Amino acid sequence: MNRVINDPDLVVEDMLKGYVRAHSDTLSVAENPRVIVARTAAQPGRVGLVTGGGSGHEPAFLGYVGSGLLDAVAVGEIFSSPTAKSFHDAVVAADGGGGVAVLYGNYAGDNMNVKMAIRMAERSGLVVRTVVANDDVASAPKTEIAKRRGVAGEILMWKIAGAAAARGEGLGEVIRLAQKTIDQTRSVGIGLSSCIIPAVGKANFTIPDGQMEVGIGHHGEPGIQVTHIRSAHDMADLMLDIILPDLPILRGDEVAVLVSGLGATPLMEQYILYGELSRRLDAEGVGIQRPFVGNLFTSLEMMGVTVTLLKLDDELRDLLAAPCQSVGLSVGGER
Amino acid sequence: MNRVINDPDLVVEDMLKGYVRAHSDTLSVAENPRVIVARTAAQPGRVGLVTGGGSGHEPAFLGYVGSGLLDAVAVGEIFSSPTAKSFHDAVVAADGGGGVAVLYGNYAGDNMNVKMAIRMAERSGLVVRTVVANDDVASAPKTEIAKRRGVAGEILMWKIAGAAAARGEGLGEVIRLAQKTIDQTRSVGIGLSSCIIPAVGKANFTIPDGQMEVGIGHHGEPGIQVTHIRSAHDMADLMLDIILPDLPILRGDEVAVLVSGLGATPLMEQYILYGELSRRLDAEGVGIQRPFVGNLFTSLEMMGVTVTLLKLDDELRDLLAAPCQSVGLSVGGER
Amino acid sequence: MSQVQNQSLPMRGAAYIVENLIDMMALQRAYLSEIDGAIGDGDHGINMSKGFSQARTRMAGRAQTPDLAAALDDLAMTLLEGIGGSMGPLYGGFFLAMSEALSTQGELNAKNFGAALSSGVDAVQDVGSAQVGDKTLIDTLIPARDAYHAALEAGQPFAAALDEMVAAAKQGQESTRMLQARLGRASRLGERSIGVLDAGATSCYFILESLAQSVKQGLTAQ
Amino acid sequence: MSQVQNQSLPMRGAAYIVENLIDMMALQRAYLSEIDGAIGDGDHGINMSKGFSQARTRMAGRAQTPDLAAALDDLAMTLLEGIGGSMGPLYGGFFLAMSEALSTQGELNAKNFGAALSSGVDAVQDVGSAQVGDKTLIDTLIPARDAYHAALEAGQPFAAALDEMVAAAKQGQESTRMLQARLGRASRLGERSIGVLDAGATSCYFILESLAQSVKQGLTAQ
Ligand SMILES: Nc1ncnc2c1ncn2[C@@H]1O[C@H](COP(=O)(O)OP(=O)(O)O)[C@@H](O)[C@H]1O
Ligand SMILES: Nc1ncnc2c1ncn2[C@@H]1O[C@H](COP(=O)(O)OP(=O)(O)O)[C@@H](O)[C@H]1O
Ligand SMILES: [Mg+2]
Ligand SMILES: [Mg+2]
Ligand SMILES: [Mg+2]
Ligand SMILES: [Mg+2]
Repeated sequence: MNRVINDPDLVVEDMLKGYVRAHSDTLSVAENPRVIVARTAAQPGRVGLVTGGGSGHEPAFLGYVGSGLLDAVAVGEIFSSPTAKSFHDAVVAADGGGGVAVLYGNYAGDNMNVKMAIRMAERSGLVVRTVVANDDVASAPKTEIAKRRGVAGEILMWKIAGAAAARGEGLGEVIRLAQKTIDQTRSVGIGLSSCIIPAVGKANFTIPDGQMEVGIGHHGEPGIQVTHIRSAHDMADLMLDIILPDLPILRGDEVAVLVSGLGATPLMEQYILYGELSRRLDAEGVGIQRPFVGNLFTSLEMMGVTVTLLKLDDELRDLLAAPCQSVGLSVGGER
Repeated sequence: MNRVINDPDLVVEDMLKGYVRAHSDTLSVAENPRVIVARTAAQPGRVGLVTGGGSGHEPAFLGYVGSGLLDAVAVGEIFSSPTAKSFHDAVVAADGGGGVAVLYGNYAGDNMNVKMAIRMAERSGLVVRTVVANDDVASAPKTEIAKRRGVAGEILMWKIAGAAAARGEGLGEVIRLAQKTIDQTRSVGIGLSSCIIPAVGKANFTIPDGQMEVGIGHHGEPGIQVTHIRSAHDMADLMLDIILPDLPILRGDEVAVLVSGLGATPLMEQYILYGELSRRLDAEGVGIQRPFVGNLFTSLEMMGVTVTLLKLDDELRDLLAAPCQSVGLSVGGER
Repeated sequence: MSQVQNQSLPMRGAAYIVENLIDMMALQRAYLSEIDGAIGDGDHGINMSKGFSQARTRMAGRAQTPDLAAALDDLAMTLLEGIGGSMGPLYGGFFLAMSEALSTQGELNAKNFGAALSSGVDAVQDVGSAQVGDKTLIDTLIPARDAYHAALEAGQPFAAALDEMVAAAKQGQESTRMLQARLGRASRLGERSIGVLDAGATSCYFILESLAQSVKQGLTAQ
Repeated sequence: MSQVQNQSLPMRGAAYIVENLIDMMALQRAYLSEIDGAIGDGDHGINMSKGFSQARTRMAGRAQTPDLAAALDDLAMTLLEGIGGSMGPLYGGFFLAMSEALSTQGELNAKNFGAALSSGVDAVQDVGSAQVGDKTLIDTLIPARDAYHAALEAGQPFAAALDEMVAAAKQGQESTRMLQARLGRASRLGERSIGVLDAGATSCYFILESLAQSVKQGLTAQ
């Protein structure tokens, strides 16, 4: 395990130290050291946007704090939900009087901590609403869609809600748009290798050489199929065969596509996969509006990729095109 | 070897297909399929900026094609120089009549191909000048500084030259600034694991578990020391002990810092390292002006990091702060 | 043994009940992690004792010794602040609800303890949505709560009702051995989760047992 | 054998000299890669034959059969277009310089072949900065060029000078066996590069040998 760390139990603290030092021009740490806040947060009347989750997914979650994106993020231990207090403090930091939207992923720990955080926030009279991302198709059948986990589709939800909040929409409208975005979003992942949490020191799952795990979760949650490794061409088809019929996404539809490496898969290969996805979407008659490719939502040094499709309409397309600036995602104004 | 590829011999072609599809709004492929050109290239009178190098370093080199950055890039096979013709065609694509600056890294193959490319370009009457990056301190002693390889410091050279060209400087001035930037830049890398070129199928060097290679090159070129792995704290000190005295960078100086992961090292760990670098630079009385942290110049799925310091003065600081937009690097105008 | 058995104890001076919980959790640290190791990630004892021991610092930081409701609030807030994952909000919610239920009370008696217990159990279910049979701490909590209230309705005194509660909690904890986990980390194992105790159900038994002991001690001591 | 030995041959119709180079390179593909495998990355034969075989397509694409200078230009441009790394620019530069030197000539003779050879060697050194003793193709080229010019100065005819060139090229190639590589990939091995032939020096010997054979064939055939 060759890592760039100090004390394995303090990797999150040490990361935050470096992160806040590096980006002190655009963000700061709250009194609670596990809460990162955009310098643009809490503008009077503007809806505040909050998320949070376990660490090890960088640039998620803290990398999406920025202008036109999130206002505050609660930071957990590696692969473990932030505390209720951290979610609460993020909500307080994001609040500018217009209410706060907590937009997070569907994991047991996050659900529970957000619930308790809201209870605490409501005691102090804050108005808080939530949207829970459940874009990971492979994590539960469509009949149990509310059980699905949230993965990289969250980024698109933050982007669209961030643009809506930036242009002054109220809490109800921001929540509607975030919910609509995630309802129109589908993701699936393929794992090619495991990863090691430094404090644990060994992988808690394995993917044998020459095999791949279709539908794997962001923490190594078991997928729906372990099979011999396929070509990028076949991976793209396999992933779209899972995603397209689920919403469904049909001929004539337009989608945003997000490809994320899980950590160790080179950017080169992410673009190879994107090429194959666009080949297949062309063949299906599905238009691609705005592709995002990169290590956008990772799992430490896991090898593998996730693919996310968001079915667009006019209002979502406009919001996706609005400018934003953050460590993880920047959309230029002039595009 | 669990990879997301089709034919291992065609990874570069397949990547380019996806890359151009994904970014067709800002760039295109030239008639030569190994040349990527910014849509903003060849503006009448503006100096054109070109680079090129082997693939496998993504987002380098092609990710730095964009506004305020490079105009055209020649793309080689994995870890192998682009052809002379590709460098030539990139020069042709970048030329807007104001001359072309080829800003590349000091590798035997690149030196030779650029030389032949210029010969070909001069036949057609183009004006071409070059700056060769040699920022990798560990690759040769200071007495043989011209032998040093170019690594992630190239990004800062492109950034500054790109800003100079964008504000309308002439070729001589762009070359002066690029040369000054690289003269004031020092880098060093630490390797923690090897990487595998898909077409080769096995690593052509090894770093044993629990060991690290200080001064390793971007293609696994041997470093100056193989030693047991250290804490991020000690890595930062070790790297700065190599970099600081070489220029030298002294108390009261201001620097830009660039930390790049080599591919598989998580962003979390890159920020841990950045925290330790800033600790040490604080202690030395060296000011940090503008940090860049991320997988900015990689070596496939190698684990490890590089650290680059650029000693700033007023003109370099201004150019570094100018806006730019590309896949690998975006600096917002409002910062 | 021959002491008078009271039916209530004053809230002031009852912070020791929380202190006993903290001491107990430190003692059970290794055992709880060992149980969690069989079908979870082996950190339940670490999570719990980390959170509980921090509560001592919070209580010590107060200008004066807190009453029971305030001490429970300290414990709840510490858990909500110090443990992420699921234990922070579940036990944090449990103790927070108990604290709120008792905050207006001058003394602890069979009735308001019963109300506080019910309110705590409701909070755990509200936060975690677990049902009996899911192999969680709910398998300890629900039968314990029901047994306590049944005893009260049957006219039993406070201390006896607490004994009924502990006995039912023990049965509930033991019942998890033959259950298949349907929630939390262990649920990923499917049938392989059958045959071992649930860590949360076990820590919950220890908590109820400690509460009962401490209250009974207070009822007797006066 | 009893045919007349001419001292020149017309540039038109001499494209076969380049075609022979291409054929030869296909034959030596495996051997050159094998040599490169000992201290390099084992691709020298692949690189060379890939580049050379593409030149055939380029020549075939012309409206009419090229003369020698044009055929050399086709080969050079193909190498500059088709092979990155170091062989493209080194051999591309070599053949481009030869082509340029011959482009104004109606016939190939001892004098302008010598000038073209010198110009090609200069290009290789200009591009690659190698010196004799660095264990590269320069170790073949320099003695070959010098032997050729010495033979001419000694009054020897074209064909004999070519023989001297080939003999010196062979010696130069063999000399690389005991050299330590100072440039290119093999230089990383330090002393471990001693004891085996250099791949580039070997391909260069084959090229000069093929050139000499083809020219001599042309001189004889008329
Ligand atoms: N939704 C839930 N409701 C109640 N208890 C739960 C729930 N999910 C998990 N648990 C309990 O959590 C316990 C595990 O706690 P712990 O090991 O501290 O956390 P983690 O599983 O995050 O490592 C399980 O033994 C189970 O009793
Ligand atoms: N600077 C140089 N000048 C002349 N020849 C060189 C130089 N560098 C390398 N070579 C030659 O290149 C040969 C290797 O070519 P090849 O295997 O095709 O390329 P690569 O080393 O990129 O795999 C070496 O055997 C050596 O003769
Ligand atoms: Mg845990
Ligand atoms: Mg656990
Ligand atoms: Mg080779
Ligand atoms: Mg090679």
